Amino acid sequence: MQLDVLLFASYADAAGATSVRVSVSDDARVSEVVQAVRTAAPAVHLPARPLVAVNHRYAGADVRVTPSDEVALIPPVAGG
Amino acid sequence: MQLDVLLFASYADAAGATSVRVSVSDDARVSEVVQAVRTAAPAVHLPARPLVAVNHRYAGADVRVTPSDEVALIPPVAGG
Amino acid sequence: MRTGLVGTPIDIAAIAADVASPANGALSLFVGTVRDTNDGRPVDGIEYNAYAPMAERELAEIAREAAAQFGTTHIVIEHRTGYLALGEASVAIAVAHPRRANAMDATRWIIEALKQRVPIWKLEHYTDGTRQWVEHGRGQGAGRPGVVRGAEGRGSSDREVTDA
Amino acid sequence: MRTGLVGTPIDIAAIAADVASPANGALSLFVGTVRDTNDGRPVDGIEYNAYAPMAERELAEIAREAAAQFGTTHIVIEHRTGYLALGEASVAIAVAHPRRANAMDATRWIIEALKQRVPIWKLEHYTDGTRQWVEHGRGQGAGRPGVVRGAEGRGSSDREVTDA
Repeated sequence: MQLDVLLFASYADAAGATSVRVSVSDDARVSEVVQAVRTAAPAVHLPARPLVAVNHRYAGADVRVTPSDEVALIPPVAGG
Repeated sequence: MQLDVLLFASYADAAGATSVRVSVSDDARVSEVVQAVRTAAPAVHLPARPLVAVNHRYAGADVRVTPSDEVALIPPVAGG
Repeated sequence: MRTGLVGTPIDIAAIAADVASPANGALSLFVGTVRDTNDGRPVDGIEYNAYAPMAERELAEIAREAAAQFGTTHIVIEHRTGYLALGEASVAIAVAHPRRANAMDATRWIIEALKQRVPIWKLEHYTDGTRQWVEHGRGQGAGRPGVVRGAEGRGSSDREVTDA
Repeated sequence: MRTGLVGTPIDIAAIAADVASPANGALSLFVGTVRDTNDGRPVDGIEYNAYAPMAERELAEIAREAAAQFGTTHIVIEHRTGYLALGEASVAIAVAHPRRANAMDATRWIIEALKQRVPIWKLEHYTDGTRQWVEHGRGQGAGRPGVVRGAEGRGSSDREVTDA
């Protein structure tokens, strides 16, 4: 399946885009999506275990994603 | 010497006055003033060791007072 | 720093503005307000009485001590006197600091010190027409009057029988 | 409870009024504002970016958790987005509670949780015309990106490199 993974802040600046399209297996887990983003957008220097949100919730590396899910890579937050 | 000791809140209500005049020795300490108030205003039920202020500062039982000092008995405070 | 007794309603926004500065990233405020019940008795309002010159002196001294301890002079403390209706602010404390932990610690330290040391008393007016002088930290009729509690209230979770 | 992102200046008095009630004697507020320096670099202003739907969800969730933990639903959290000038409020938290310790503890818990979890980022604009994304708790260029720090920030005295 294809997924548009959302990028924000420093990740978006590095990629020059607010999302990146990746191809992953139909039963992909978050970890596979992250790996695919590393390949598709090498300019984004992701940490070893980047924070990922699926449908607006933080999701662990083992969570499965579907084509209808909204997946986002979350740079270190700095609110407040 | 004679002193007018200031009373507040529940002490003033009990005494029916905002001060009480007492006679104490010329080199009186706070403790003697307190004892004199107990005698002069028995309706004021002072605790064993009431808080006393001399010239707007809390003063221990051994502090000496002079006729020009402002002496006050401080009921348990309840600000805030 | 600015501290004092006030006879008119406390303006929270004005107090916040007084301590704010671009050098500080954190602003902490505490406001005490008149509660509608005390120990289950319906309250109509509270009359705040102060030994004014001493209360002013203690408020200023508390601000000085907080400034030394927490490292900021951006401190305002206002305490209202007179008759207050339900919900009205009786006390407001504002502290600004570059670091949020210090701003919040200072605010808490100040309200605890104020409740321990500042000679202010409150006469609660109940809806049944009766009145009673309130003593902090005591159930009605209980307690040991005249004893100033431990000097450091920071971090305590004492239950308040009255307003806060 | 009311939480959310806002695009216009935060009104502290309005937020305080929103949580106030005669049932509560204590009102605690925390306001984060834009500082004029960061790590010694003069700052002109800060642009706040949010992953809006997730940030709104996290803010609401933090308020729910605080309500359960501290026993009050009188909670407001507002976070500003867009470009903020020096001294402007970026975040405001207000909690009202019958007991002051709970009001202050809840306020502190909320700001710590917000800084750890809510997907908001800030782009600092320096007076020399440069810009940089800020990461909390890190010196510039240092640190371990992407690691959410310990879940409980209460009582910590972490040094903030940026606003609070």
